[in-house]
Amino acid sequence: MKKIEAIIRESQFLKVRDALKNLGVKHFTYWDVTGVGKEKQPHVYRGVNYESSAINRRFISLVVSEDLLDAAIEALLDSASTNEVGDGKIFVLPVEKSIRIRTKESGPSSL
Amino acid sequence: MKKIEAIIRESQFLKVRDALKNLGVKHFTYWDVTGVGKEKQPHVYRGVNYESSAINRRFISLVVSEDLLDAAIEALLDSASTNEVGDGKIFVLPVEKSIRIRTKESGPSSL
Amino acid sequence: MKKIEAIIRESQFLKVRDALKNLGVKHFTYWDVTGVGKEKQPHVYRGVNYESSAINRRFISLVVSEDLLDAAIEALLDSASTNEVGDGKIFVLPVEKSIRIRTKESGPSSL
Amino acid sequence: MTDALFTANNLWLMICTALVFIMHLGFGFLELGMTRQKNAINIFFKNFFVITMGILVYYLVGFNLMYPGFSDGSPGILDFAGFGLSLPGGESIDYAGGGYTYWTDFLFQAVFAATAATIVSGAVAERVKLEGFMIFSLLYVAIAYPIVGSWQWGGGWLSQLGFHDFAGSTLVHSVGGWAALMFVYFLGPRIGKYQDGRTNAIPGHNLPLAAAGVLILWLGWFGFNGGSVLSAEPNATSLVLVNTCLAASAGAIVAFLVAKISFKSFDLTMLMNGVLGGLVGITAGADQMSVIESIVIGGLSGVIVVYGITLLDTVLKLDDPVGAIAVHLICGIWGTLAVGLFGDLASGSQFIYQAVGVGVIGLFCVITSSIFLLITKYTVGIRAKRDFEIQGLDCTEHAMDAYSDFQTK
Amino acid sequence: MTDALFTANNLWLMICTALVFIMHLGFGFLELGMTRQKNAINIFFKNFFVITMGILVYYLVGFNLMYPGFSDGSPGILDFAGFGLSLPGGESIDYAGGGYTYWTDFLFQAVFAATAATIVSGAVAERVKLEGFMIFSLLYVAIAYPIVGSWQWGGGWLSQLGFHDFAGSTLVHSVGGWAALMFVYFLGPRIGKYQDGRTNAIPGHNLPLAAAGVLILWLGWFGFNGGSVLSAEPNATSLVLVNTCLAASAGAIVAFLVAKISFKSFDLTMLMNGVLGGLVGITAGADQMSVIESIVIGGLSGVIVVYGITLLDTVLKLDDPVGAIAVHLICGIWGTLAVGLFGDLASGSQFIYQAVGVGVIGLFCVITSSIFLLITKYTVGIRAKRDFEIQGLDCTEHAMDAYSDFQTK
Amino acid sequence: MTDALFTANNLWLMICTALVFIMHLGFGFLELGMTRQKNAINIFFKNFFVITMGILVYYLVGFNLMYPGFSDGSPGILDFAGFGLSLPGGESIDYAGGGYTYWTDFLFQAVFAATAATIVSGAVAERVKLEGFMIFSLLYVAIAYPIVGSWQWGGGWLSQLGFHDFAGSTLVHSVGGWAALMFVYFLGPRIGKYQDGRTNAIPGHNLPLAAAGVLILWLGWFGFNGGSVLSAEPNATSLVLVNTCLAASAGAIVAFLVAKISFKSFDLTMLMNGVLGGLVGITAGADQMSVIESIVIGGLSGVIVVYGITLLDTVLKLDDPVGAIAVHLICGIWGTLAVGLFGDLASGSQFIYQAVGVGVIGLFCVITSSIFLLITKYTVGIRAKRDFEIQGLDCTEHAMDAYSDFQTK
Ligand SMILES: Nc1ncnc2c1ncn2[C@@H]1O[C@H](COP(=O)(O)OP(=O)(O)O)[C@@H](O)[C@H]1O
Ligand SMILES: Nc1ncnc2c1ncn2[C@@H]1O[C@H](COP(=O)(O)OP(=O)(O)O)[C@@H](O)[C@H]1O
Ligand SMILES: Nc1ncnc2c1ncn2[C@@H]1O[C@H](COP(=O)(O)OP(=O)(O)O)[C@@H](O)[C@H]1O
Repeated sequence: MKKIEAIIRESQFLKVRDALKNLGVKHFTYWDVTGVGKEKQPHVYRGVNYESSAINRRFISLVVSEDLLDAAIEALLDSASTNEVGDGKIFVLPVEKSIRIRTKESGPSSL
Repeated sequence: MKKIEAIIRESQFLKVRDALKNLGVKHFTYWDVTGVGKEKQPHVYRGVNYESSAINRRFISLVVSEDLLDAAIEALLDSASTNEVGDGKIFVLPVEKSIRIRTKESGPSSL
Repeated sequence: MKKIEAIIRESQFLKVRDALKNLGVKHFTYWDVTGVGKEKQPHVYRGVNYESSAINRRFISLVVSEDLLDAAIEALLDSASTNEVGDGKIFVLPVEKSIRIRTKESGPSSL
Repeated sequence: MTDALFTANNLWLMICTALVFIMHLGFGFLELGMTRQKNAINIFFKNFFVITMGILVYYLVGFNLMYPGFSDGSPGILDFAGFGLSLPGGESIDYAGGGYTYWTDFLFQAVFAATAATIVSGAVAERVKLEGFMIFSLLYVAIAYPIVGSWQWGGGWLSQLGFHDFAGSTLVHSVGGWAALMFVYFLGPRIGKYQDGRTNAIPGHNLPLAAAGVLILWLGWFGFNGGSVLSAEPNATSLVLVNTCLAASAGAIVAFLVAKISFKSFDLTMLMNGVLGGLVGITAGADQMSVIESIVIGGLSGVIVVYGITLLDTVLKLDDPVGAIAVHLICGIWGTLAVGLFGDLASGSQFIYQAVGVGVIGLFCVITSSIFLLITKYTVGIRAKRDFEIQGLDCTEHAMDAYSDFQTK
Repeated sequence: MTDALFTANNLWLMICTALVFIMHLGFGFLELGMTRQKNAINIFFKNFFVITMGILVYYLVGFNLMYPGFSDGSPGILDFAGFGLSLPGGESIDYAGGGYTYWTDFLFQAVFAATAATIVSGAVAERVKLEGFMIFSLLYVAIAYPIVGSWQWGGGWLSQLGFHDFAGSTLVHSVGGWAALMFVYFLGPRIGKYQDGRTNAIPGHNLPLAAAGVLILWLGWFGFNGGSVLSAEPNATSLVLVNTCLAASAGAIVAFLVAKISFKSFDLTMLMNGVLGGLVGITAGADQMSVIESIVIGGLSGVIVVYGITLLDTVLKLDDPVGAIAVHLICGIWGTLAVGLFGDLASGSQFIYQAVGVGVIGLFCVITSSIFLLITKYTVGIRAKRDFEIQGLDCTEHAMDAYSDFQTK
Repeated sequence: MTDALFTANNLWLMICTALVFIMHLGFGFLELGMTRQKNAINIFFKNFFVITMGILVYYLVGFNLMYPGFSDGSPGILDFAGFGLSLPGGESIDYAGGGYTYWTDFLFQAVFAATAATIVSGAVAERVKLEGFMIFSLLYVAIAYPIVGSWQWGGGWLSQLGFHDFAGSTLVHSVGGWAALMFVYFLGPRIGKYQDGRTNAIPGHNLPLAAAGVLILWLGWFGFNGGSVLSAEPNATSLVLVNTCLAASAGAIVAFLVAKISFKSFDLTMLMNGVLGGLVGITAGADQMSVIESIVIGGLSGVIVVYGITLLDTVLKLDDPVGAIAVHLICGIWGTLAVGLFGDLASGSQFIYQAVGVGVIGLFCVITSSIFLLITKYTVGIRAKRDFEIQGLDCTEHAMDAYSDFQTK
């Protein structure tokens, strides 16, 4: 099992969700984060112009079985991209164990 | 050392916190996330009925030493469960290093 | 590649950000979390005094290449510390893969 | 009485009606801010229900139950002038000595009536079953509130006795407060409020809006007390406003100092309750007091409200999320008794009249509340399901989130 | 007419002006709360623009276009008394029979005018191009609103015909509502609102503030309807206020019951729209109705608004985030027609006058709106860029976040 | 003078008092919204303190220091009519020529006094030590504000000179603004505001509530300026309201256009400050100006406020989170001088009187503020501990969170 952490634009979220759904990924978790990166956003507040490199992003955390991994990454890459600076990143981390709380079953079937 | 990521119902949080406390786990971190999964919540807004599969969840991040791992998982499984769809998941990830910022000590004693 | 998870005080965030910047770390992601730990905060609400062990913290997630790891940890330890209980923790996790969504390039160059 | 004076008087009462109306926003904000986010929709739903149902029911039965026109020699306990409203006929200027018209009278009284029910709403928040609350508040506004009102403002036995309650420390605030007390007693505390003998704080989710609510309530009190002069007579109305504002200010300053000494922090919630306590406290005697007496009454209300809240919350373990019982019931009683101790009417016998009024009305409210609560409990029920309470009433009863899509940057 | 009565009358109108003014906060909160967070700055920017531009433009041309003083025998369709304002001279007490001064007249009318434009603002929220909205609303307040107004309140052909619209169910609310309808039609729905034939809900981000907005609007209606008596005459004003409040209450209760039955939940948004529907519905005839008729009109508005919103939203697929079209246009039409069905004027011929007014004004508004929209569309454009809409108008048009630094604890 | 006219006049003043009172909610929302979340409780605590303390202190000493009744031939600089209040006796209708009663006079003036202190509150937000702020504002309301007031409104030397300040561009707004300036100067900027010569923006956490605050302030100005006529005289009051609203509107439109040109974005905060600048600007001469002159004064205020904020913020490096100094001090000075340039009084000598007033009052305020600040600094201190400021004053001084349990969905 692998954990995919994808940091994406909020505005691409619906596309990403649908792409994952089409792939059969029915479970994932997300939250809103602030991303510091190359993309900058112009801001004005009471006459002070400033560029903020802190941009709203959505963080998707998704644990998948080995065999779904590549397809999931593919789907994410496609749906999250706008080809402009700031599209975000995907990281893959190893997962040692997964348990469904309700049934206590563990392993890939619990995903 | 292992990192436990538990995605639980907000309403079970106090039980979970107490269970961890009883176990001697004094440190952990949590935040609120949105979970997409099997549980659906009925919604009505201005006369439009819809089912949302995006449910409020609480994400617990907890790094424990190897020897506490099983007990911690046990405690989480017990306290987080309501036996209804939507109880959430527990994932275990490897951790290579842990450092306490204040004392700079690292390893299990820093947890 | 390694993932650094640092749980720090919000009030140290600007120092941490600048320390990372000086190191050449241009990308990271953060969000606000609640930390349960040794630090307690006194609270009063409508005449009820209580101590809350749930404290606002900032969670920094940062993926770095092997060679930057130690410098990044050093920078974090320095900038995040106030030497008082509650300074937080740093955890290091293995990362297997990293992909930049825009360019689809992967590996250390994508960080 | 000239047309012009009649016009000015009536105009004042209409404005006061608008000011009392907007108190419902004040109550709404206060309750909203001092409860948890998961019940925010429920809070406003209850508040909207109370003001709209209140006006309708007061139209249907309340007004004519409260102002039945007791005939001479009547004991002045219960009478009813029939359903609905109809212009009494004749020159309106004679209706109330040129103070206001029949319609103004009704509307001013109607927004008062709704206030009594709103007081209950705050105390039972976060766990009451919506249908149960609706039925109870309907019964209370339709029956209990106007009957008590008829005893005094309707010219009944209490007014004949010599009881004095200028703008309703007892007739509105305590009447609401008693119902709140009984309802809270029947309901029990919110899950998690009391554990192993410990009292947990359950902080509200939006204190800035709660604070805004208090300022709006204070604004409303310009109309609540100012309008209770029942004309725009310059000296009476303006003295009442001065007394009202000084009492509120004294309540605030004293409450925050008491709280600072007792709890070692600058407790905004206590300061806010001090304002409200001062306002409720001066309501019974705002027309009778000198300015200095108003400050004393308001200041003591500030003490009472701080200890009252603590007493209810931690000793009696009556869980009242917004402090409605301490503010409206306890300060209401204090303000009513104060009319026997301070001001132009102060005297031993007056104090007894005041105490009789407080006692009898209290008894009546406790009994009627209990009856209505039992009826409600054994029909639709009064307490939300445990699950609903834990998840929050917004998503379970209303299928709606108060702040969907709210994001932090 | 004594000085005192003149003073009291004028004073009432000034207060009513202030109350109508604060409706702009009500509209602002309502729109804010029922839209997404990413457009919150944009919402308030539009609202501030409308009220400030509205007053200035109404000063510059609107007032003299709406009250041109049609000469005898004029067809009463279009006339203009010149740019700007100047005191007509002579004793002011004669200006309007002692009801109010020239200046009060202007300001009261000016805040009304801005209201019509604000109605549009809510319907087009979250996707309209700011410059386009500004130009359209400027043209509409400067030209369309006052011309329609001149036909009735300015003494033009509609008033000569016998049309009755007390405080503007048609002249303000429908006029705003027609523009909202046309603008929404030209704009199209927000991205994501309709997908594959499905209607998606796009929940607002701050329903408590939306609810507060509704209470503030109701408060404003005390001035909107109360001031439309154009004097402080005690009976007329107070009856109008009673009718207004009863209609709002009935609208609320009926709307929430209808929604409960139809959608199986206690829908706060529908209850709120019921209040507003009742208020708009009674606006045309608040001076003509008995209290019971007001309740009926308000209650039916409650039914109409619930089904009206559903009809527009899911059948006609007109995306109106706040329900402005159902509330202001549909209930405005209903209220105007109701004057022919209920109350002192009810008669077949009156119903026809009402229908003629509704129809001709509707046609005029549809045509002028379309012209203004076409002008706007082909100059600055009316729809925000797709990217801007997705990211939110706050950061793209205003380079600002509404809640920077807001954190959850 | 009839009873009816007296009643109407007094009634107007009471309503204006209520409107000025609710400005404190406006100030509260504005400050809250333009500062960070971690200080939200502290903001409202300060605001509640100022209004309640202000009323009490004005009762205790302020009123009799401001209206001492200078005897004939007195230089009109300083006099005191004793502690507390007492009805002067005799027929009240004679008290102020039938304009209002003694009590109304007091309360109207008291809510004005509190306003001056609230202006300071915004400028020093997020870093002031609570106790220090309390002591300073107490001294300022008790001593500085009423002494300045006595020079003009109390019939002192400035009024004898011919200085004109209708509703307090200088006497209220600049007096508050000078104290704000000195306090900010003594305090220094918030941590992080200026770094390596750069000016950082510290965005507020709730701009929608800030915007609501501005609309509420505008509403309050109906009473602030309208009440300053000191009677309900129809023409004078209504012209004042028209001038007030036109100036606010012009300020808004000009400010947003200037900001759009200078900063290339539709800056809501500047538009809001334009409204406030226009209101402050017209306050000194709202009774003297024609409508067109009001628009000019308001519009220029819009220019002044935008550049004033930028000047203070980025050039002078005076950190004023809400822009209070630019709005109240700079526009206050501008408005006062404008009385010498525009309107019925305009003349060279009038301009000199205005300049003298501005100058002498400025000097007096700077000196007294400095003294009070030094006293405060070396007793309880004026600046919050560095740690407290970083963590936020809410959890350190108040042990409370403003939005506990606020969650994002
Ligand atoms: N090494 C990293 N660790 C953690 N988060 C990262 C890292 N690199 C990028 N991110 C996240 O991805 C977001 C997008 O990166 P950015 O450089 O703006 O775009 P691009 O990938 O197109 O160059 C950043 O805002 C940040 O949140
Ligand atoms: N593979 C996964 N990756 C990330 N989050 C997951 C995954 N599986 C489940 N979750 C989280 O757990 C929550 C509960 O899952 P759900 O299917 O609703 O319950 P159950 O486990 O009872 O079937 C989901 O809402 C989601 O947040
Ligand atoms: N084992 C852990 N797993 C997850 N989070 C932790 C862990 N240990 C500490 N934390 C986080 O670090 C924060 C600081 O810890 P605390 O004990 O208060 O400080 P100190 O490190 O100075 O003893 C905690 O509030 C918690 O959020």
